[in-house]
Amino acid sequence: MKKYQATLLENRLLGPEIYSLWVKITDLGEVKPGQFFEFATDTRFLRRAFSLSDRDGDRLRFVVKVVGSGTRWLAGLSAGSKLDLLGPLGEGTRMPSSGPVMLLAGGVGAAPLLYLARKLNEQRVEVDALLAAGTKEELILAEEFGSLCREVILATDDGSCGHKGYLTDILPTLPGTKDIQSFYACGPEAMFVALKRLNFRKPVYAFLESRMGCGTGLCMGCAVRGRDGRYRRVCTDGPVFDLEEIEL
Amino acid sequence: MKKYQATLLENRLLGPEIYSLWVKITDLGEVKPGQFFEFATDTRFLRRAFSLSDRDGDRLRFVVKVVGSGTRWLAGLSAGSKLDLLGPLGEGTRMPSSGPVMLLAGGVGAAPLLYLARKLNEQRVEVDALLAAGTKEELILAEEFGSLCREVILATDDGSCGHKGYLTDILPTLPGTKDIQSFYACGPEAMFVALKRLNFRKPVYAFLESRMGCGTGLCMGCAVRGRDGRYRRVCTDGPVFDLEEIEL
Amino acid sequence: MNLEVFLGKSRFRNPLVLASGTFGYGLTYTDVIDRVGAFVTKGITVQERVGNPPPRIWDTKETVVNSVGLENVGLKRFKEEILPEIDISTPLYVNLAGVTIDDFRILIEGLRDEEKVEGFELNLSCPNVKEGGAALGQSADRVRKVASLARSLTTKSIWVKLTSNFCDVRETAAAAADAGADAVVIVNTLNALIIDLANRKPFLGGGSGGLSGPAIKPHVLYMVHQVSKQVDIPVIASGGAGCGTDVVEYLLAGASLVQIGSINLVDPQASLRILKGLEGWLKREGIVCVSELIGRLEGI
Amino acid sequence: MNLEVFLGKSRFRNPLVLASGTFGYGLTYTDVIDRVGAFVTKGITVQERVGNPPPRIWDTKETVVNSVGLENVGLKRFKEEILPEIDISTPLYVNLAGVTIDDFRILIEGLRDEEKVEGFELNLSCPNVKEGGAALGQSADRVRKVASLARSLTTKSIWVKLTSNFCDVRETAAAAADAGADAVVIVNTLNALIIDLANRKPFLGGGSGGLSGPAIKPHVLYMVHQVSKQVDIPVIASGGAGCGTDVVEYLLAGASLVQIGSINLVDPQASLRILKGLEGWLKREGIVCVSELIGRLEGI
Ligand SMILES: Cc1cc2nc3c(=O)[nH]c(=O)nc-3n(C[C@H](O)[C@H](O)[C@H](O)COP(=O)(O)OP(=O)(O)OC[C@H]3O[C@@H](n4cnc5c(N)ncnc54)[C@H](O)[C@@H]3O)c2cc1C
Ligand SMILES: Cc1cc2nc3c(=O)[nH]c(=O)nc-3n(C[C@H](O)[C@H](O)[C@H](O)COP(=O)(O)OP(=O)(O)OC[C@H]3O[C@@H](n4cnc5c(N)ncnc54)[C@H](O)[C@@H]3O)c2cc1C
Ligand SMILES: Cc1cc2nc3c(=O)[nH]c(=O)nc-3n(C[C@H](O)[C@H](O)[C@H](O)COP(=O)(O)O)c2cc1C
Ligand SMILES: Cc1cc2nc3c(=O)[nH]c(=O)nc-3n(C[C@H](O)[C@H](O)[C@H](O)COP(=O)(O)O)c2cc1C
Ligand code: FES
Ligand code: FES
Repeated sequence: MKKYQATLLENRLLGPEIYSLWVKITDLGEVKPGQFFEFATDTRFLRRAFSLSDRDGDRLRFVVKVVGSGTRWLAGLSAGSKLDLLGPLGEGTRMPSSGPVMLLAGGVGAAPLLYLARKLNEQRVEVDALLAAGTKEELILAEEFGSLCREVILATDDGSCGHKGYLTDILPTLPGTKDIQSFYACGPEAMFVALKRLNFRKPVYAFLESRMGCGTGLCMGCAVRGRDGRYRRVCTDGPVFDLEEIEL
Repeated sequence: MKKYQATLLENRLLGPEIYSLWVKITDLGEVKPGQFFEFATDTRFLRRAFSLSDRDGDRLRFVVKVVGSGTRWLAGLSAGSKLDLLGPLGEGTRMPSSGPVMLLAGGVGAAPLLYLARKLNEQRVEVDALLAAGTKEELILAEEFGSLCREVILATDDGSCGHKGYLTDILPTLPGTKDIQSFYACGPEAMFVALKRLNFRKPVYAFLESRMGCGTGLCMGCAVRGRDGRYRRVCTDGPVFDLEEIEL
Repeated sequence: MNLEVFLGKSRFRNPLVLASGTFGYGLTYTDVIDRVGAFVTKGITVQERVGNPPPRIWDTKETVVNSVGLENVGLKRFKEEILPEIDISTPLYVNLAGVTIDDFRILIEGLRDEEKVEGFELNLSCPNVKEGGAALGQSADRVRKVASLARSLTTKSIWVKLTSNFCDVRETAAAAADAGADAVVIVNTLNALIIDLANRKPFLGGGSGGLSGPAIKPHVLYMVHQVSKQVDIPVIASGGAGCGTDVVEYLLAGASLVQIGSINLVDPQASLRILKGLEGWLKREGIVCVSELIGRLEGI
Repeated sequence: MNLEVFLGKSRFRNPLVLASGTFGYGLTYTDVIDRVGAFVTKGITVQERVGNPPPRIWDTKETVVNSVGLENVGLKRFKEEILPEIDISTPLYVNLAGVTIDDFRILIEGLRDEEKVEGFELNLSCPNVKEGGAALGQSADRVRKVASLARSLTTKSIWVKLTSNFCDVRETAAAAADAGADAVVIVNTLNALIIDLANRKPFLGGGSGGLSGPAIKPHVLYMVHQVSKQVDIPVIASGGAGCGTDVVEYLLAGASLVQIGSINLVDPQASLRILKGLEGWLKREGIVCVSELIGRLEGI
């Protein structure tokens, strides 16, 4: 973990209220999939967390969905702006020993999974992706996943693109899921709840979010309840958890 | 008084930490010299007050000296930015019935006097200006005064331009001040104190500043003590006062 | 949509109240005053007060600290010069700032027969010099005494504006209720000190000041909720309200009226914007009577 | 330049203290801990506590509201699992969070023989269920009892961390001083309520929370100044400090040490930046000993 002065290289609208930011950081070491950075904003005291979505040397990509004043501020920045970042934070996710694996993305949840897809690709682990979103416009990064995955399946709630229905409705109907060794999922809480109910025999790794204080393990602000009744810290114990381990 | 959405047309460095802002406001009525506008900023709860420095139809000029976070924020804005303004505020200054008058500017105090010079010019009242500042670089708006005044005398504390010395040292040495009917002064408090000591037989109108709350007469935040021991409100009783009337 | 709120026999056209010290004496911006539920004057003292030396104001992004020092014309001039000039259709509350209990007697006797005055807001936050610098409002006993005296002197509405500094405002509120006050106002500004480092002395001319503005809202919201559970008389909230939903939050937490203070300094028409925001929210939520919201916070 | 501060017999390499709950147990970022004057652990309770349900944090530009609910491993695991792992060169203070007076006895008896523990910070802000939800720290009597008990049980340093909610912190501070505490900490977070309007219920999982951050600094500065005039023992400030000059302001107002809290959440290395700022200021002002500043505010 270090503090970085980053430069915003590009800020582009990706979908409704969804922005793609490329920033430049020098002297950054290895980042694991699932790790995140904490961005200082002008509107809030605490930093805001964003997962690394892609990387090309010292160019890092983040995908930001506007949900409040911090994200609104980030969305409004133009190229050349300076950013104050802390990271990489979190344990990140364990990499699978063997494939194929499947990525399950709900909406902007696609963001951290893209970087995972790239890493899996580098390690020659076969990877499929099921990208779901409310509407066609909200389906993001499909092309990028396309270049990294064996197969990319699209789904929208309203059927405007790909299968029609929720991700967890489509998933059981897919033929190729039998040989999948593990699943990596990121999306809204409701998606995790439904995934849990599907009761896979294979591990499902959930990329969680939570309102964070520090992001560095100091404040116990980012609690998610474990099956044992104790809370885990999303920031340093996660943000990726075995879906079995946590209570939703 | 009205609330305006103004557009910043130009923001230009005028001197060390001094900026010239041209903004566009539509539907603005008459503004009297000495009147000011209250600018909302992103860094402070309360607005910041700036005197009108010049006007060309719906284009208004303000001169801003950076002294804290609000002025720093204003200085950093680029053309096209939107500004939230309240104004015009204050009584402004009484116009003289006859000239010649002399304007006494200390540093950024030149700002409101320029607009007064323009108005005097329109009313064909003869006007001289004595512009003083710390250094040559801090002497601002001399050219603009030149085009409106009978005579412009320059002075700097370090002698890097014009007379060397404080404004109040130069003033008594000037030959042409005998026929001046009234003086209009704007500058730091120390300048007013020294002016008072010079004890002119002619009225001196002082353009005052003070830390303001509302700028609209509601809060009694902007007090300046009168000779009678009671406080005046700089915002609605001023911001221009007869130097005789106030205690410094 | 019905924005009316009743406090006992008193009717307010909506729950917004212009807070003392942030809207002058009611002689300007009367178009705004005429649209809110009530207007409270700057604090009036027995004798005219010139107030504190400048600077009197300091701010950050979310706070204001003021040290006006109760500059006001005093009872006599208020009656003779100001009151006759006030021309508003909105209930007029006079904020009375007494240092001693007797001050309150003088102030109320001086104004109780004025038809224009709908009620009094007793400002119990002025330091009482006799009792060693503590404000009357810091002891439940003294609050009871002042409120009882006020009650015995007039049938006009009596609001008791309390302080949360160095005391238990739940106790002082209960004392005010006991004594027959019509409402308690929660709460006056928090004591605050700003330091001028270059000179190692207080920055504000008055030494210390009072903290207000959006940053204190969560704290005042908590106090309003606690006090409203504690006392049977209406609670009036004062602290950081700046938009329509802030008003809703205060109503849910138990307030019957919500004072609009510091935000008036940013825009004298802020109340109109807040009112619009409130109406918009009610409409979206399908709420017909604003008074239905009072105290309806769930799960706590 | 001498940044040392002495509180009685205890020496601190500089006046910065990492505040309870904002720097974990002292197992991480030890390079930062080793540069400040003292480190205070997260609050430890007798029994392990899982803490409040999320969300636990809310913020604005200048405030944080937290409702962690004292999640901690409890006395036994702290002693057996955490304490042996702590490896710092900085005085270690354990924040003790008791609900009853007896809790404090158990906590102190459990830890008083630990060499690694330099002292205790008694957190008197937990609501006492027996006495009807009031925290021990809200009554001077109860503060005196807890502090006296603590004093009788150990010769280690005892800091009493007080609350300003619904009480007179000058009185409770005086009681702590009377009872033999080594210092009082002014002050824990201000009670705060955040409302989730869509659901008309509290936003934070724990119901209410505690307000901290830069916005409360002027208020806490005032209290620190008042308390330091009132009591003879050292005062430790806690509230919104975020830069070197904030530390100087607190020292001038009468604090001997200054806790660094919420800002650690923004950057775990904030203390190092603050320290640098403090050193820079001292250098510019030509001040050789930081302790010279304590209580040197003029004109008030
Ligand atoms: C590890 C991690 C990784 C993340 N990665 C990404 C990513 O890659 N891309 C991305 O877009 N996001 C990501 N997030 C989420 C992102 O951090 C948040 O969206 C962001 O912090 C929101 O900040 P804000 O200031 O814009 O919104 P805030 O104003 O803080 O609001 C956030 C949400 O809380 C709700 N809320 C706030 N206050 C209240 C209240 N009083 N009552 C009810 N609800 C309230 C708001 O409605 C809103 O939905 C990640 C989060 C974590 C923890
Ligand atoms: C009627 C009127 C007209 C004006 N016209 C102009 C104009 O045309 N051009 C112009 O440049 N300015 C003008 N001003 C002044 C301008 O309003 C101020 O410079 C501005 O408000 C400063 O805002 P800020 O946020 O940048 O500074 P702030 O941060 O508010 O600081 C302002 C000053 O106060 C001091 N200060 C703040 N806090 C403390 C503290 N704790 N201890 C000690 N000192 C402190 C600062 O050092 C600084 O010098 C005018 C003022 C008035 C009242
Ligand atoms: C400039 C100013 C002057 C004030 N004067 C008074 C006053 O005379 N009497 C009083 O009872 N309260 C006074 N107050 C307190 C306000 O009425 C209000 O209770 C307080 O500011 C908290 O609300 P807010 O956060 O909405 O401003 C004053 C507040 C400010 C900002
Ligand atoms: C996330 C968080 C957790 C806290 N936990 C504790 C705690 O366990 N015990 C305690 O005495 N104070 C606790 N506090 C209070 C701080 O130690 C500090 O006194 C307070 O936040 C005010 O200082 P600040 O404004 O610098 O944060 C906590 C504060 C925060 C923000
Ligand atoms: S956000 Fe602070 S511990 Fe996770
Ligand atoms: S600034 Fe409020 S009365 Fe002048």
